[in-house]
Amino acid sequence: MDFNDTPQEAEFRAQVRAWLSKNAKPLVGRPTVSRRLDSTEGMAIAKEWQTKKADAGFACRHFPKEYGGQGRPVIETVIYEQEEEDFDVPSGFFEIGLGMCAPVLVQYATEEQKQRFVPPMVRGEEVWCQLFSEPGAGSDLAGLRMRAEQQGDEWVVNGQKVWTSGAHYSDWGILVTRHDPTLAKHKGLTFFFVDMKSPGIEIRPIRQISGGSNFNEVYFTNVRIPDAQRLGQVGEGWQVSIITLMNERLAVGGAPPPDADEILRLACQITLEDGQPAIRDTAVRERIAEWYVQAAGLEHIRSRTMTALSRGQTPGPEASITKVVSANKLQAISSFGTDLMGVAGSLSDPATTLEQGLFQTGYLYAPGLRIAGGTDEILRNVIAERVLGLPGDVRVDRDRPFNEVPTGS
Amino acid sequence: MDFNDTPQEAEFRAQVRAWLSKNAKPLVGRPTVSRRLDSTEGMAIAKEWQTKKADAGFACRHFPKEYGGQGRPVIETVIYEQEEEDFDVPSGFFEIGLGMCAPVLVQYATEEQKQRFVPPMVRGEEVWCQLFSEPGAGSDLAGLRMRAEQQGDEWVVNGQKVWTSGAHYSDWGILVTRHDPTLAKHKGLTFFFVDMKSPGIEIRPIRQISGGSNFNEVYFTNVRIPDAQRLGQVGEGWQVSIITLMNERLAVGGAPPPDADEILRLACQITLEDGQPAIRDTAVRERIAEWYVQAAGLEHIRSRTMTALSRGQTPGPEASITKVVSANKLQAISSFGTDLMGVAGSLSDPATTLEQGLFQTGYLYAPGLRIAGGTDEILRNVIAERVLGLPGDVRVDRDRPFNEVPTGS
Amino acid sequence: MNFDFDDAQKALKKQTRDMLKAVCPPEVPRRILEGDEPYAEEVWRALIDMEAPATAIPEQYGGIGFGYLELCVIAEELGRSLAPTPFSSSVYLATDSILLAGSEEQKQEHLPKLAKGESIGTFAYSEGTGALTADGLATRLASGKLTGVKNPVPDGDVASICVVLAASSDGPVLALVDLGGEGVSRRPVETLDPTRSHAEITFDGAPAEVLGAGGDGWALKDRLFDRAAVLFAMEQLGGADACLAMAVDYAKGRYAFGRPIGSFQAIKHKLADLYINNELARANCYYGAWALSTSTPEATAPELRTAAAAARVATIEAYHQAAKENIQTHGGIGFTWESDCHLYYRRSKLLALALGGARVWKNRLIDALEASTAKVEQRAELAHA
Amino acid sequence: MNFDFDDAQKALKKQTRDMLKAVCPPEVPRRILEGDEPYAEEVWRALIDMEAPATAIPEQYGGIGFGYLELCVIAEELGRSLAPTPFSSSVYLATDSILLAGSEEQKQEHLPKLAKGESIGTFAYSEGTGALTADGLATRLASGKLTGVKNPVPDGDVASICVVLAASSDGPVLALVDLGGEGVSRRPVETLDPTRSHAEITFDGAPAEVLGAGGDGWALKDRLFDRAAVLFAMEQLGGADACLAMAVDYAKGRYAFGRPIGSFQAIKHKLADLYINNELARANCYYGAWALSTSTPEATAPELRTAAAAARVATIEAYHQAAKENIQTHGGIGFTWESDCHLYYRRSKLLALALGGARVWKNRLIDALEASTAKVEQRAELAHA
Repeated sequence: MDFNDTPQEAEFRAQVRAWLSKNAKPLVGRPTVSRRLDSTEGMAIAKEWQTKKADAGFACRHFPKEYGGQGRPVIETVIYEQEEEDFDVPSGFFEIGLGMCAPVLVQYATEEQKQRFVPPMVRGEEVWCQLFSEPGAGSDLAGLRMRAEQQGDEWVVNGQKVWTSGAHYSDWGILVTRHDPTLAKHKGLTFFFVDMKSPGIEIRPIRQISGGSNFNEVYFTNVRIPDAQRLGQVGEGWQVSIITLMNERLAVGGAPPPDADEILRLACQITLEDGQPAIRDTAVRERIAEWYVQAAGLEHIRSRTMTALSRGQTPGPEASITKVVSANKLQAISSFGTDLMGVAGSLSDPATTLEQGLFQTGYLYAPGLRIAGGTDEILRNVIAERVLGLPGDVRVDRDRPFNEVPTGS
Repeated sequence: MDFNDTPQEAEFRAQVRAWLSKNAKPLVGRPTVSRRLDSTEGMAIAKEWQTKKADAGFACRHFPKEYGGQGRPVIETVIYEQEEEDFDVPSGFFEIGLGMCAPVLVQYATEEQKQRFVPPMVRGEEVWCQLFSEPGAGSDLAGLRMRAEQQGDEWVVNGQKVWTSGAHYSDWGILVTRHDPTLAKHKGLTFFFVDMKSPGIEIRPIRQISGGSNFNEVYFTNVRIPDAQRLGQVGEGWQVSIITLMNERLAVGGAPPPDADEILRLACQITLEDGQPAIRDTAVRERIAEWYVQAAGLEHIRSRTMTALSRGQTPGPEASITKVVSANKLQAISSFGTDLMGVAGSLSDPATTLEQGLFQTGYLYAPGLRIAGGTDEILRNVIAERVLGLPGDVRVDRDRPFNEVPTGS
Repeated sequence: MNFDFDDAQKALKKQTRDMLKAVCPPEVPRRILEGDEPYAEEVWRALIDMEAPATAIPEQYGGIGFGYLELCVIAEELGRSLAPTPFSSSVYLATDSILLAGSEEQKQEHLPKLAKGESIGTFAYSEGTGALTADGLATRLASGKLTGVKNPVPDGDVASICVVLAASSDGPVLALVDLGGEGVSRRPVETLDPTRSHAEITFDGAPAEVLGAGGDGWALKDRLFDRAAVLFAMEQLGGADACLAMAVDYAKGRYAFGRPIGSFQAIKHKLADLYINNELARANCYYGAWALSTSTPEATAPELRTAAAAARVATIEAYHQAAKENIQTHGGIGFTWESDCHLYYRRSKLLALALGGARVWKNRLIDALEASTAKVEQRAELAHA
Repeated sequence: MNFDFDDAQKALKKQTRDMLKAVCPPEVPRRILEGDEPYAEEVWRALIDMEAPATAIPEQYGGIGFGYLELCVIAEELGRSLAPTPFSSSVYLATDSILLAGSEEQKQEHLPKLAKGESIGTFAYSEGTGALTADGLATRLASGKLTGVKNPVPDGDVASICVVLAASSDGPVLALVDLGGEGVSRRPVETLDPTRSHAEITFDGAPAEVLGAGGDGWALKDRLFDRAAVLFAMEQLGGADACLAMAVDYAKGRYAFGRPIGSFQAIKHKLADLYINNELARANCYYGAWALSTSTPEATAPELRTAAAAARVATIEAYHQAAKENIQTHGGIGFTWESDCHLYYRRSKLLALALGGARVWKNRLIDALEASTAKVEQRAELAHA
């Protein structure tokens, strides 16, 4: 065992660090460069930074050269991202495009389309989003209803998508639709990419519990999409979506703070009824120990993923484990932190609350994290069926025409 | 609200107490009169006590007079049982007969049969057992395979039952069989009562983790049962079984100690690393508080059941709640108790272990309690479907001939 | 054995429930959440019209002289409806502290106004982050003047009178202050549950009188909190029930994979567990209600201290689980602002922290059990005999 | 980054696993459970034949000079197979304590015998129910004689030498005793896991020599336990994996309601949660193994203390959950004596209590984290800057 880079990795990491030190400020506390997805100013800064990265050859190094990458092993991309975390740079705008849209284009688009769309994405000149979920199709994505009807060499699309991150600032989006409701659920789907500025697309932000609006509802009314923008065959939409979701699973990472470090720090600052700091209270100590062990476990699991990547292997189910554990840990730690603060734990003004309201924010943010990008329940199914090989549930929706599947309405 | 008896109840309770004080010793610590179900000596003592109770009119007072009872409200039976708990008397031999077999006889047997069988049961002269579960039919009772074939006015029964408490000392048993495997699962069942001394019945005790053998395997080889001992119509076996199981649910009570009182007591006796009694340790205190709240909740739920009974109403799903909570609480408290004892918590000799090895015993006894008489999982289904009205699971075993239902073998 | 509310109490419960259904649908707490009103005037008015604040106040002080069981059934319904009113501050805390410790004059002066809702009262104890201790009180009462800062004070921005836990030369006391008077400044503060208003109150030599004969204010606070704990627990129970009902309805109507999600054991067993939590909480709450109903300002029932702590511990956990798993059951829609799920999630946390959180009540419960250790010891001897 | 065992270590793991599959199927621990043998002679012999006890002993002391990563993979397989042998006592505790603290002579005398299994060693610390403390030790070493009672001592009935944690005029020391010598009497004691033998050892003036230069025996014990914790955790990880594998197999093959029970979410999610626990435990164990492998008797790696505690906390929980839910997944058959489920359920408890239970290791973990508080503090300042 050896937690060090290989010589080549070490050398590359050094290059990255040198370049970052020259071009960015080290991160102190929270990022000062806005990461809010609804900030147009933040967007401008982010685009500039992404272009700079691309010019220096640090953007998507694992992409083929002809599509704006460097054709290098993915470990270099990971190393770059690790190093970037220590710097005060923007993020959160291009992940979906580069992580989910680009791969599906590379696999299914024409050579011409790849040349046209991937490089601008890598350079941050064009932003992409993903239009999959619908009000009636969340965990059960294949239950989607957005209708696509072919008219000549165009498709006319009607329906609603939801939970679309960044739809309002995206130039393009990937889209899965139902071209034939009389076919079986998974057989009647067709996949496209669409110009988000097309007539008939209306975007409404969704406000979350936490007050933020990272997601949108997207309404399609007679939106026309050229058949040339179809990815995969007509009826192949499910297979194309699955591949995209696989990439999402890899992308979905851990949770934001507070984590074990933050609750430990809080417990050192708070005095309990006995006049001692909370960290001297065994009930508090044992809870924190349990969270630390989970956090350390996830960190070491990341090291195992790194090991696989550095060997050119594809990682296993680590991402599913990480998401289930970290989202629930965030909710538990946030709630516990507010409890430790006593009656005043309900005070939510960051300006006057310990740790800048981190625990109160986490309390409101955690519920969404247990749901978005795969619910606890779906991820447990994934682990049980794909990793442990347990049999799937009984299906009543698979082998009949989609429009005859019970919907309750 | 009022936790006192009604005047009539109070008067009856006084009678009971007077009689018990005259005829039994108050309970001090654990019962000295053996409750082990495999002790023939214990059985003799138990029968004698049951007869004495019956002569005094305190056995099954809620049964009709003509069947050995007193035709009194069930609350009087409950009051008697409550009072009896404070005395050092035998128990554990007649519950199944009186709680499950007698009611089904009263509902389905001929008048002659009721006269013949119920009173001796009430007087403890004859002991009954219940033959339901099979190796392939536990949670899924209706999956049972024991075959009954009619020959003239007799039935010939072959197959195996399992988890039969007291089969080895029982005179009679109630039995559910499959008379036609080509009918749908729940339609091909027929219910009987059988003489446990019949030729072809072989009984083997099952040893549990805890070392005890409260259960038996019962093998039937060409056992002949007169058609006159059929309860309900041919094919009505499922309905008859359900009624019996309802009675079981009411009978299934809480768990044996250790409970909150015992772990609290243990925590007062053990000194931790800091030289303080464990009960001063906040981690210990919080755990015990949580168990106390569960225990108190169950106790108050019993009071609500009492209230219903005392009003002549039938209780709700309390028994299911009580079983799930108390079995899991027993497992958690037992495990925690051994942990509190430190490395020596593994020592299991009652003679030299704190609390006479109660926690070590509980640790080994608890797993069975979470399974026998309805697993955690089945009871949650019951609560979700019967109480909350949630829809049942998808069924693939219901609407096809039983012998075509997948079995994996 | 009659461990149940009587018919009149059940009728009162139904009346309160129907009234709140009509006057306080979820749109009302949402309006308060999103708007600037400190509380829902019309709901508070409706409670006054049904004489709810007067429930447990003796008739000679302008009350209607019902008992605490009646107040408990009202509390359960208030919790269920998320009613955004100063009821808990004014009734469970201010009114009850005056009933507990007030002098005859103080009772005569304040209780009738509190009973009619002409005056809103509250109780100020928290002094910001951290534990509250008898010798750690920074707010002081000296020669009739109160000085210090209390934060957060529930309904502190709208209350007219306030009972303040303060230090004094004789140790902790409960001091009664007119919040309209001099030396009092208040600043609304934002909490995780904006449907209930809170304030930071700064006392700068505010005129204040000791409540009643004074005496050990800390012990008084404990007795007050034991009584209030039952009433807060009843509100939490109502909230937990509302969450479970919401989750069950959704699980029956929402389809995925061609079947109601409530037919999946992942959801089904989750909801069964919430039901079990709620029933354990209900049993502890109703027992606490009984213990409270058999207590008087003069004499606390021996069962109250344990029962109140148990009720709080059970309902804090039950409401927390029900509120967060209700969101989870709703999936995507559950964490949107438009869904009502978060109204309960916010309230569950606010009520969990009130009067001190689970940690405090668990330790208080064990203290109470240790106090009755004699009993335990004795049993132990028996067991070993 | 190479957080993985190398090919040789993987080969050793497979070799050990195959050997134990052949020599130590479940019938073997069951035979020990039900019979009078203290341990499975043939399994112990097989381990000696593959030089397992010699794994981490330097060649100059008769070992084969592998590292602790090799010992860790062997430990994981021993845990998986429930091997009923004195391996953990003799290798993780006795051998390692001599390597840690023994004098050159003591190493020369004892390590070769331990390496070849000619001598079985153990370590005696527990003195019955309750916590072990530096100033609470009743067993005393005075002028070369040991007096006191240790109970339970794992393999105390079969070991030939024993390292004893004892009080002395210079404070706690580790004393080396020949259990075959005078002044030693032993009595086998029954534990929850009869597949591993234990004894109460009474020392009545038994000749004993201090291990090495002596010094702070309590600190030595802590260092020894940090190292042993990783190896015990590896055994627990192997056991937890075996339970999950058993449960998964059963859930695939057992049908109810016309379908495999593994297709019900109640079972499916239960097993997914066990898998998650095991993976978190594995990650912590392997990290602990690395930290142990980079430590020497002279210098402990800075990461070891935290890593060892984390590995123990994770595996105690993972094995406990896996063992008890494996029984639950098996249903009725699961709690019968004939099923192998209880062999793991018993072992999981025995190993959970060894070296002090979860409570002790959680507190030790926080102590270690507090020691590195400087780091945390610093981050805090940054976060507030």
